[in-house]
Amino acid sequence: MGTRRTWAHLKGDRAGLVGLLIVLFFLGVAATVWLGWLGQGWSEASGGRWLTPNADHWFGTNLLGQDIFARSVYSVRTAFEIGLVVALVSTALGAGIGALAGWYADSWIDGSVMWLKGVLDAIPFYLFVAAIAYALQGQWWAMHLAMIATFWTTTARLVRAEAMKLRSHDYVRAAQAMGLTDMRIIWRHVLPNTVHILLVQATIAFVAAIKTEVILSFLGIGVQDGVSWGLMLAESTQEVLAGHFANFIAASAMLFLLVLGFNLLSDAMQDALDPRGGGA
Amino acid sequence: MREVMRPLARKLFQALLLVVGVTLISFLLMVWFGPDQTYTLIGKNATTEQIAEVRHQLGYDDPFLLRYGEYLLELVTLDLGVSNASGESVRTLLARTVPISLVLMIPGFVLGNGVGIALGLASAHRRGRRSDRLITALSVTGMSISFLVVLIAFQVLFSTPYGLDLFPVRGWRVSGWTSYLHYVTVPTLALLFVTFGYNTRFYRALFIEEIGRDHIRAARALGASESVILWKHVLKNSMVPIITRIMFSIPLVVISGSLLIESYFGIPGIGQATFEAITSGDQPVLKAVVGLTAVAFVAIQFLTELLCRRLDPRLG
Amino acid sequence: MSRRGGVSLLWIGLAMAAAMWMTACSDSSQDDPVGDQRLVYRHALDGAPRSLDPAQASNVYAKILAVNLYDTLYRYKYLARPYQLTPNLAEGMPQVSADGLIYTIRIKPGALFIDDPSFPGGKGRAVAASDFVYSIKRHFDPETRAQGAWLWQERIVGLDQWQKDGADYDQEVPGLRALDDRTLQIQLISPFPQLAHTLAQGFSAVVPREAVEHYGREFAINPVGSGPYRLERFNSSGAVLEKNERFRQHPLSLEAEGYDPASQARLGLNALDGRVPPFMDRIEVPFIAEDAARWNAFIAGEVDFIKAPVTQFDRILASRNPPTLSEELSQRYNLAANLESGFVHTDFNMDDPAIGYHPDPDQASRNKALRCAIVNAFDWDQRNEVFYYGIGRAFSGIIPPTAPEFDAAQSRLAPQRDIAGARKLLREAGWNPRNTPVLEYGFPSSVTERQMFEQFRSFMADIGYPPDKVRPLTFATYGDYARAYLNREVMLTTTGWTMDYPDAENTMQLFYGANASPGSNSANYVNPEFDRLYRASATMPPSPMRTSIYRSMNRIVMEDCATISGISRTLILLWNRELAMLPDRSFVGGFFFRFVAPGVGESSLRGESSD
Amino acid sequence: MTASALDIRHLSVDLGSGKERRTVVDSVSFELRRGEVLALVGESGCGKSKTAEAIMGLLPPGRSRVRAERIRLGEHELKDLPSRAMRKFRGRDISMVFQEPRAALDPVFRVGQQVSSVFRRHRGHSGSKARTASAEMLLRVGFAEPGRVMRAYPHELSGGMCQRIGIAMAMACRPQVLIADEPTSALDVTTQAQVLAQLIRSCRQEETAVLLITHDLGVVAQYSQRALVMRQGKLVEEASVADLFTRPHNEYTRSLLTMAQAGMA
Repeated sequence: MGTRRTWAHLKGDRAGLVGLLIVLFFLGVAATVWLGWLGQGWSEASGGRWLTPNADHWFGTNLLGQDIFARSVYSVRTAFEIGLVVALVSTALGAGIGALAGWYADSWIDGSVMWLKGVLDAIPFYLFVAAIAYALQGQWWAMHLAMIATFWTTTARLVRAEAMKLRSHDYVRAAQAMGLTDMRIIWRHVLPNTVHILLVQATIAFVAAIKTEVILSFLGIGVQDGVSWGLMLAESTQEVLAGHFANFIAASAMLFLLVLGFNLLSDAMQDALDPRGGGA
Repeated sequence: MREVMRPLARKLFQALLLVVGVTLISFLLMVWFGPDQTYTLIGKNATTEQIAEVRHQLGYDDPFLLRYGEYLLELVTLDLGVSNASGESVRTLLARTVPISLVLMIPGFVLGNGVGIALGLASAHRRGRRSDRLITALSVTGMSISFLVVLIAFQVLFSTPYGLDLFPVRGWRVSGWTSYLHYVTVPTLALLFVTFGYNTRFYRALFIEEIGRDHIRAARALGASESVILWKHVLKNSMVPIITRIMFSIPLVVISGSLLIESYFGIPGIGQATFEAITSGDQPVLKAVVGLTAVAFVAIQFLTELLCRRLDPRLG
Repeated sequence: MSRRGGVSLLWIGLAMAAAMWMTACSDSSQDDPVGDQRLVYRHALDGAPRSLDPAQASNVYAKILAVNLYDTLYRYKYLARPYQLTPNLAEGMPQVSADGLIYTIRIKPGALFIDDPSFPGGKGRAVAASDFVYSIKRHFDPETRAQGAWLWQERIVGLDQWQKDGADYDQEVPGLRALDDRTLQIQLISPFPQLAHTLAQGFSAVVPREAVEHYGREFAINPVGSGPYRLERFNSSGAVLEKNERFRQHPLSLEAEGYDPASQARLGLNALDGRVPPFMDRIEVPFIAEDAARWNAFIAGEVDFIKAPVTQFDRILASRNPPTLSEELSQRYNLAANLESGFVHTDFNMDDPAIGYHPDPDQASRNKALRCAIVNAFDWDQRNEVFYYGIGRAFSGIIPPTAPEFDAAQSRLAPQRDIAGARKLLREAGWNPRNTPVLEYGFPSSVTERQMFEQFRSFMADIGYPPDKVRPLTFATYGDYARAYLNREVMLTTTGWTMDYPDAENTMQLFYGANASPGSNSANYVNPEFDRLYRASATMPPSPMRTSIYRSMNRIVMEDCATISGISRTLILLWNRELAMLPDRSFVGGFFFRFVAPGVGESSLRGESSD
Repeated sequence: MTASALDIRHLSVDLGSGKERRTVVDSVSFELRRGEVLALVGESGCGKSKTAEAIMGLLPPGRSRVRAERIRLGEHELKDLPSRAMRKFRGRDISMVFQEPRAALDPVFRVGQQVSSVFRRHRGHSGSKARTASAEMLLRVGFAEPGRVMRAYPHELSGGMCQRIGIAMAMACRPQVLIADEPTSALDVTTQAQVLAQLIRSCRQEETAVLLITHDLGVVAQYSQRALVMRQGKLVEEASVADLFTRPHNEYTRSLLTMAQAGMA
């Protein structure tokens, strides 16, 4: 399965393409926020409170008179920052630990990794995340760390299985015979062969991260400074009951679109990268 | 005899290690570095001595090993102490809240898995056809909606004048079947909505794998009807992963799932109690919840294995 | 068609289940079987007490339950405004010695604790003066984790020493003695004119030693009192109280309660005169923290009383000043708009050299200019408008409008925002966007607190303070927030203060140097002149002279710009018109359920089968 | 009454959908006479098995398409038959034996339950009657102690035993046609012959026509009267076994024969 075949497969997958377009669109939006073109006035109280959508405030304003459009757009950046950091770090961590555990399967390394994974899986997720957030009082990265600490296990499990398979492959044995160190073999021969797992896992972690952010921000232990869809939704929980829906609709619609895009992309990638070359 | 005992002993030892790990990590995070309740328990104009006194009473100034040891001892003896916040004994608290969480979560959990299995079967069975594509599209959509969004939307939709206004906005004043259904419906629907995507997808993949097996083709070749194939052969062969999934989600659903639902709908179950324990730093409650969850998790792992052995003759 | 059979069956099953579900739900609301002839009053609280032990009755919810389950020696008159003390369990007002140091109080005969297994034979015994002594001592016993000790700390002869000696209840405290079963004597170290007020607090409620020792820490959920009600059920979602049939018979005298026919006739209290409270058989107190849920429960008739949520003011109020009830709602409900006895203010941590005191006098004065600029930049109108529907009462200073010593002339009704003045202050002190310090604004994580912070940041932006220099410092729990500011780690601390008694001494002590953190002076404000005046006024009984001292102290704090203050919220209370009552929970003394009575058309208060 | 048990005309099978659709069986026609053993030969992937599955109606409807002018089983036209009706024929009038004997049995049911289910389904037998019939059937495929086999789970039995059970199930209703798809290639060599002999013997007894799919020309020579040769979805040769080995028409058949001889040598 070469890159070309994968790409051809992806091109044939209409849902996957839609997903890719959505993700790219949001990435573009995030870039405009990073570049300072959009969403910069997210914290200014520039209008009256709870204005309905109008020419100045496309999505209306919130209680403080802040522009909901600017806030929801700025939140794209927040979502990408959280998603990217968590997806990259947790996938990398999972890949490294998983490869080591798989390579040294049945050794003490493997044993302790599996133990740690078992332990982390046995603690209720939100409790664990909340606990980390509390233990690291007020640090903006507490939430990221909490997610990374739980998300790596799935990747590690998959990579471990793959590494165990690869260990017995001839070319890996050949590399061993040539006297390459274990670390070098893992780096050169094992990890590159798990890319199909890592790519899919990274998209899954990305989605999980931005969905978790929403819940954590609602619980008050998520984003601390700035604005995010989770904070907007948290604001909206009281507003909707008084009939103000702008915050809720803006945040939930954008959140839904981005997550949907990533889910579609992730599915398509899973199909396209499946080494068994299977179809849907 | 020894042949049987050795894997069992090994399993027990692993379970023990797991319990030690879970309790250690949760202790470290939630108790050692956890929230400090001293400052909500002191009165106005407290002096440093009074603060130190409260800290001392709460046991915050004891050394790590002592506190961890006490924690383990509490779990072993099930002497869980009293809530720092209310003075209620933790056992009473658990006895009061856990049943509520159970009756709150069970309908959604059962329906969620039931619907997931049914849709998964339907989808796997009609794989590649329009209804399969529809179900798959719906489950991806379902998976893309945040739980919080569903909670807010369903509350507006079912319980406010902006929607159907049929059910209570929140609370739990249950005194019989009618009031039970009255309060449990919206949380159940929300839970169902949030989980059906994940469940359907999981079960669909599982059933597709099972349907592709030779013995299914053989059964068909011998004239077995589709319902026999699906309900008898496919389902029975899928029992091990189904049971594993269901069993493993029980402790997490009861705690994590209800944490959000209960705190959102204001239902006095274990989830809300835990949430309150987190936000007020009520360590005896937190310790009990986490410790018991870990123990339950390990016990369930054990039970699942036994159950699977019964269900699949190849494992027995 | 093709392969289907198996799956369709399941759909039929699901459809049937759904149908049954719907039928079961259609007869939704009326199924709580309270269908007897008993009078039930349902009082929604917007928060839950943490404990029902009076010694831990630190929040308003706990106090409300404490004063209904237990007895206090004094209470405030039901109807008199401003507040006036009146005897409750005490027979009369205390007899005070000429030097103001010895208080002698007789308690009424016939008060009984409710029946409880902790008493011999399960029968509740008579309340004695020694129970009161015990109840106050408990606050000084570390085992109790009491929160009211500060009321009497260093006030009562021998009490602090008793604590130091190990809190042995058998050891007598010279200043706190039961002379006989019905006589209590308190001896003070120095005059403390607010003492009688402290005896109206939930903290001072009388508890029996037997029950405390019997239940241990679970005494908190097993209250055994002599109040008009006893506890039937209590958990995190609510409490249910039942009438205490053995509560002492004492007819209600409207006149003695300060009835003002001119303004209070509409309440329908006339018929109650001379009748014996408590009037309701059962009190249900659901704790409903979420605004919308509380409001919906009220509109649906599930509760008789609520503190209305600000988010609903649009629908509730026909006018803002004075707040009146909309036409539609006035058919069914009564309204009281009460200014809270307390205020919300944001303190600068004067201990922080970046904003407060500084060894270098030049820097110190620049810091003061910065603080004053921030105070000037704060837009109270906006704050009031956005968060309090514009019906809160902003004032400048630390004497809130409900305090008897409030001076409307000194504290302009609403402190005026002065952007130009603020900018001028900054300019003259040499502050610019580059050299201004980063402001860390602390708050426990919640939506409203965050919105208040964001509003504060936008106020600061208006005087040119860079938004990235106004940062949130969030805390996951209130306890953690409290720990941080009590340890002087928070630059800007926003807190609300609810007055314990109607005397500005209670807010003055917030800025008394000796009360600096971890005391309640969270600004860590120390001003020798202020402290001198505080000490001088502390032992003075209310008088015009004391009032004028308070006002000078108020001015000193404002001139030092130690705090951004403040606003008193207007609480909109709504209740079922069929009830004859005057609710008031704006004051920490608590609200007495015993005076709630069925009005003229009392039908809905009974169970469904009223005939 | 026609002489043919199975009559296939222009049977084609397409797999996949859209651009990825490919034809794996291309206009195949043949006739299986009553009681005859007809071999279908070809290398793996040539479409043999797909032909069999198409006849049985086992191809998944969503991802495959079967076209034919005629698929007649005795007097019954099976072409375009709704699956419910098709099901009645399967296992009763036309049956199949598979390549992987153990995988073809459901691992979580006992053998007895699985064999009885065929009797229950097509004969309407009650529980005990179906069990008796199963025991008898198992006896006939060479199990001395059917009771013990019936209590066993498939994984407790050898591949050869599993295949005998497969034969017993397939033959339970004395079908007109049995399709045997490489019935012995997964077994070890010694068992192969026994199982195949058992299969042919059973079919002779019941006068069942066999479509024997195989790539083993030795098997073809030993058991079948006629043979079809298939390549890339097309039939390239149809001949009596004698003719096939002595006068192969098609180039491909010749190469198959040479390879087989080389292999045997």
